[in-house]
Amino acid sequence: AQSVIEDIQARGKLVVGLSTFVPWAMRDKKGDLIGFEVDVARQLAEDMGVDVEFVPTAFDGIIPALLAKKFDVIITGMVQKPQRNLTVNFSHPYAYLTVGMAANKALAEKDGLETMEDWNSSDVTLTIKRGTAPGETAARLFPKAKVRQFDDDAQALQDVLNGNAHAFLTSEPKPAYYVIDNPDVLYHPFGVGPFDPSASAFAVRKGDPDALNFFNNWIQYRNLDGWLKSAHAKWFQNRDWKDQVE
Amino acid sequence: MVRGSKKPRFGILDVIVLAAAIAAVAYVTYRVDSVLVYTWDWSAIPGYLFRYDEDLGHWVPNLLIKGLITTIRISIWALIVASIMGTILGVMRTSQRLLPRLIGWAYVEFIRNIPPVPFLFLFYFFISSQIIPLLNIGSALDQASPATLGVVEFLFGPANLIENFLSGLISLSMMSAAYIAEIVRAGILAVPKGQYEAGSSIGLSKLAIMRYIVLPQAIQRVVPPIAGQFITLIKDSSLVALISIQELSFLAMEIAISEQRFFEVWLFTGLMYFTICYACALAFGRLEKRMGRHLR
Amino acid sequence: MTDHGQENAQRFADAGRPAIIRIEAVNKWFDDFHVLKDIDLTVGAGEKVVVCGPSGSGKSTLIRCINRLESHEQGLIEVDGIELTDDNKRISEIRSEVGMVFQQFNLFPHLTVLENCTLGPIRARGLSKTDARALAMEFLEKVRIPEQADKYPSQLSGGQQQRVAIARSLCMRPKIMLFDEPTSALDPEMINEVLDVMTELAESGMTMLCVTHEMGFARRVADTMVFMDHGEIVEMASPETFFSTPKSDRCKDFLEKILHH
Amino acid sequence: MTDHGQENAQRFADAGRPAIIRIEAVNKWFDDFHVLKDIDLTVGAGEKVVVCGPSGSGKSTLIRCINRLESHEQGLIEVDGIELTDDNKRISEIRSEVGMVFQQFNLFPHLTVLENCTLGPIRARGLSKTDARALAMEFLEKVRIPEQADKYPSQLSGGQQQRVAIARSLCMRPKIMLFDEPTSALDPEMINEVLDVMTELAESGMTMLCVTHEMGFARRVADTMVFMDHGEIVEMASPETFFSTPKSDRCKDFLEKILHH
Amino acid sequence: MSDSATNSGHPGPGATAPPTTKPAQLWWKSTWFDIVQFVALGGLLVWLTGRGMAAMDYRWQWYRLPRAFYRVIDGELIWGPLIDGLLVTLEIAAWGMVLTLVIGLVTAVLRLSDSIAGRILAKVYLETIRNTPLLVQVSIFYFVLQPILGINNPLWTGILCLAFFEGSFASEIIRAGINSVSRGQWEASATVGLNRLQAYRYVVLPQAVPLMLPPLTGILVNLIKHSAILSFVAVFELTTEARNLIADTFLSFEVWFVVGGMYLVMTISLSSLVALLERRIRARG
Ligand SMILES: Nc1ncnc2c1ncn2[C@@H]1O[C@H](COP(=O)(O)OP(=O)(O)OP(=O)(O)O)[C@@H](O)[C@H]1O
Ligand SMILES: Nc1ncnc2c1ncn2[C@@H]1O[C@H](COP(=O)(O)OP(=O)(O)OP(=O)(O)O)[C@@H](O)[C@H]1O
Ligand SMILES: [Mg+2]
Ligand SMILES: [Mg+2]
Repeated sequence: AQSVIEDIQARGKLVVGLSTFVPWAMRDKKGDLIGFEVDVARQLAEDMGVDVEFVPTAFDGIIPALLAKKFDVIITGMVQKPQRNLTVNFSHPYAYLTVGMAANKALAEKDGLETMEDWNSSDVTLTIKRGTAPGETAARLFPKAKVRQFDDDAQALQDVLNGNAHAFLTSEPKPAYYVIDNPDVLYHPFGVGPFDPSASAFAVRKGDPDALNFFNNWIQYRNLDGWLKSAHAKWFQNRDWKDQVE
Repeated sequence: MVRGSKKPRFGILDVIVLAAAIAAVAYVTYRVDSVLVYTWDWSAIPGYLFRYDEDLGHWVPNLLIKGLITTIRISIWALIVASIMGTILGVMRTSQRLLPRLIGWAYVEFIRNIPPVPFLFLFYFFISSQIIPLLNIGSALDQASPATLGVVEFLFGPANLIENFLSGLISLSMMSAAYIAEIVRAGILAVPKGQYEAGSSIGLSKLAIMRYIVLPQAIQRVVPPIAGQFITLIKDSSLVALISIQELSFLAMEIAISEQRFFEVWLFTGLMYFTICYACALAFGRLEKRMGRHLR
Repeated sequence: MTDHGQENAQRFADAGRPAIIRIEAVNKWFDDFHVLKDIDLTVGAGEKVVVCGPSGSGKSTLIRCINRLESHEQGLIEVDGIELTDDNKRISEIRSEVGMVFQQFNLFPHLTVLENCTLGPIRARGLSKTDARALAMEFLEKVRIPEQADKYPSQLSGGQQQRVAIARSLCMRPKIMLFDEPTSALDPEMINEVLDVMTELAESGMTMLCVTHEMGFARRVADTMVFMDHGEIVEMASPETFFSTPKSDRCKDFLEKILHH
Repeated sequence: MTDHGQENAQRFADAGRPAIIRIEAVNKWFDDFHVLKDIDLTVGAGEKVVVCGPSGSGKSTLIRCINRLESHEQGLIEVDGIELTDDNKRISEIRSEVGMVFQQFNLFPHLTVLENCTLGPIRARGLSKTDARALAMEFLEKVRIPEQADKYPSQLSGGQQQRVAIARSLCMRPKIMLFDEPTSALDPEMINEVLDVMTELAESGMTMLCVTHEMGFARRVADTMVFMDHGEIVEMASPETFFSTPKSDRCKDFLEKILHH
Repeated sequence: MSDSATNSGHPGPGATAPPTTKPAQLWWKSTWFDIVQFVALGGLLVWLTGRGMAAMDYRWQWYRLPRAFYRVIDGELIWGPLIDGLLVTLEIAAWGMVLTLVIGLVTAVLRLSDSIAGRILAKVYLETIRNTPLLVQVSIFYFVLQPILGINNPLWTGILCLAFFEGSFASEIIRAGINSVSRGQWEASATVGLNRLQAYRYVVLPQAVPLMLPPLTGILVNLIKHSAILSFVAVFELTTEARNLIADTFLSFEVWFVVGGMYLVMTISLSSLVALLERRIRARG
């Protein structure tokens, strides 16, 4: 079969599926898409010599759409996992995540949660964003705790702020930012972490080795020349982009 | 004593109801301040309605308004398509023959009993993704003149998502049509048998009886439930976000996530939905009154 | 019941009228319920027949068979020489020959009086709007309510509504008019205004088949009285004989009940 | 209209009966529509009053005011010495003194005939089931349908249904019975069976106030005829005077229309 | 029903069996031919869908699904997430229906009452609920009202929210049911001395309830369908479990189809159950 790489070139357009995930992909005040991933996809298209088209899609619809050939590739901070890899192919990683944790001060004090062992209890409730790496982390570090999955970090955070849950886990650097934003309510428990480095990769359909080879090598190429690193730094090392959004 | 025989008046029940309502409101306000850990900040919302475009030099609609327009656009289309489908199905369900009744019945039961998400997936990925590409809309639009393209975009939204739009539109219509079919069926059945008989005794054909006698009366009866269905349709149109259509609630969600202003965006979006839905309800209420002028 | 067939033919030969409705050995069932049993009845052009009988005896069913709102399963019904069968074309031919007035008026509530009257002529007869209007106004005058033409049925009294229903039927220029208890849904003071219109119509020579319990009207207008019970025609006679010397006990009984108060 | 008041008191002193219903200068409006205008009427214990008049004249409204299904806005209504006001307790006292039979029967379709009759006695009167049954059977016999006790209303003919409605009212042992056109929804052959029951009831000495257009019945049974038009009592007289020499033109007109056919 | 008077004891001369001369039905007008056509049409649709599946050249991995239902570890049966979710969904439906009926009944009675405040309150409630998306209501219930009211249980917040939503529709059904009992029934109740409560209890509701049952079934079906939206606030019902499963395995199609089927089984068995109940109630009257 013809590779999607040829389709892209014949069409002159790279179609990228993504869903909103701060700061990977989000909307600025003009309503345009910005973020790390958006930069990556733009650069990728430029290097291929084609235009790029973003198709923001609700997370639940994103995999079926890829499988039904509605997109060429998904670039949305998707973490490689073996179970997922059985369904789609992943490229080499283009970014790494670590998981951090922010907890509700009052609740932790009330329940006397101090050590890691204290947190591994069925009385503890943790929140995460559905389909992200922290899920695994929570399951590995605190197998006894209850985990609530939300569609988005903002909800997961609010649940903790409201005192419904003890702590939430998400990829760094967000936990740090949230603690800075809500110093009276939140804190970093037991001063460890970040945990569990994991890797984000492009997702493509199975059965297309050419595409996989192309994306892998593009990532390696842009890794070696340092472009990926600096793009990553722009979005993750500081929050200068904040006033583009708020 | 007898129901409905008296005008509303102020009684003991009012005192109880009022006291309960006031107490509830007071309690909630008190607790909002003391319990809810949230700093409200509405300042960003207006910018997402309209923004000043420096390049163009005038105000342009931003995401929320764009989303609203998409929502209204797809709702209106879906209502039109669903009404046509629903009317046909509703008439089929009152047919004398078994086959149309069976088809109508199976359709209605299937749609009403299956949750929307699996239906949308089934339809979009397996059925419409076969049929719609056959129409070759994509290539037709590539060659279209800018003027045609403008009209098409006004009617159906961005050209690159037109296939999605059509699929979303059809699935929404199909779901709504099942409910409309039931409404239409009830409306038709509510027209007394004597009307058919009177129609045929002045020599009208079956079709003419439907067209000039039964449907005009049935429509009058179905306006209120159809209004309810339309409102449901507007609200349920958020489903099509699953197939990449940028409607109101999807964009609101994106803003909420990007802005980290979860409640403000949602409350405001709720208000937007309320406004269009309620306006719609009022408009239909007017229509109903106008149509009902002469009927008892 | 072929007695009646002969009696009928007899009566009929006397009057020297050509038959316009011929009903011969008609049977009809609702599922297992035998609602019309071997009905024989011939109506001559211009004849006035009044049908009476207890509730459920099949009177309505009989006249509904005549313009094929119901279909019969056995026997023959011929209207103006056309036999009633399943053939759709013939049915609409028949329907345009036969007008029908119902107990519940069955006016179209969403149309004005005038529109009620012109709908048939325009849509079934293909008349122009102007012609249909002129026709309708003519008949509305005949039933004495031309001034109500632009009102809706709900704005009229029961008696007025029934008169509109009569005008609506007449607009189709039928040769035969069927009435199914046209006054029994009316307030007592309105009965006469409708009966008056019907009497006039009878005098104008229209063939009429009328189910009613208004015995005063029957006496005045009928050429023939028909008494039905349990799906059969039990008695058929001129009004004089019918009211003075009913033959069967069932008929006597019925007349007693109905004339007593 | 206070003429009637005097006339009334007069007529009444003659008969020497104690008043059981007193209606004085009653006015009632539906929104802006003046439906009862200065009504004066006194009914003695055991008296039979028949009310007639054109449709919409306020007959139903008047008798519905007497058991307070409608409330009047001006004037006085006293039933068995109890004045009708908004006081709920009194209303239920009144209701248990006054039985009412409706044009549309209003039987409870989900209950058998017997249950229809025992519901009130059991739930409102607190009778035991056995007593209520015995009572109900007694009155069902009186209206001559004891054998239908276990059927549902939908299985009965109209005449039978109306007789059940009468029995149901009687089971509350009322002092006064109100009838609102009890026969006008019936097939003609069934009218008499209901009128017969009502006649018997009248003969047993029950106070009755009856809206009806059955003039034969009125002639036989009524002590007093009342003619209403446009919310007023236009004429009040004994049946003899009323039918032979009606005073007002409106009443003459009405009688003509209604007696003609 | 009506044949007692007319059909009995009066055979009459023509009362033979129904006529044998009835024309035989044409085969293409017969019931079974309609059914055959119907089945053929259904088959066509299934085939079309199947073709769509094939055309996508997606590798179906149904064999990965059983684990979502159950696993056997050391001889012990452990229910998988989809079964857990199913149970929670059923729990939500059961409690939700009870609350929906209560809220619906109270609202309906308030709207039918003479009380001005009652009517206004009911109206405001109805309009607010009906004109905003359920999603918005769920978020407000969960993030705003839950902490305020101090309900520390997402499941119950979800149930409450759903009940308020469906209750608004139920109230209209109940109101319509009560209104469809003719005014004459109220008046007759009054004349046999029943008070308002007794009239409701013995006369009006027994007639109104059978009328309300079919549309109320629709509400219950919707309750089950709409409970899916609680996945938005992390209630562990069927859809949440399904979405989590999909997020882990990306088996979107397989999981959605199976879950869709599970909902279908739930809703259809429910409708049939109520239809049965309805028939029994009807049979009594
Ligand atoms: N569509 C139908 N299906 C089954 N039975 C019917 C149908 N229409 C009428 N019947 C029955 O046929 C019998 C005759 O009905 P029909 O209406 O002809 O009587 P009728 O003499 O007109 O009585 P009425 O004076 O009450 O109008 C009745 O017992 C009735 O219940
Ligand atoms: N609930 C109501 N609200 C407004 N108007 C009413 C109401 N009930 C009756 N009316 C009006 O009051 C007038 C008198 O009604 P009522 O029913 O007392 O007349 P009636 O003499 O009993 O007439 P009929 O012989 O038709 O029963 C009518 O014009 C009617 O339209
Ligand atoms: Mg009849
Ligand atoms: Mg009246």
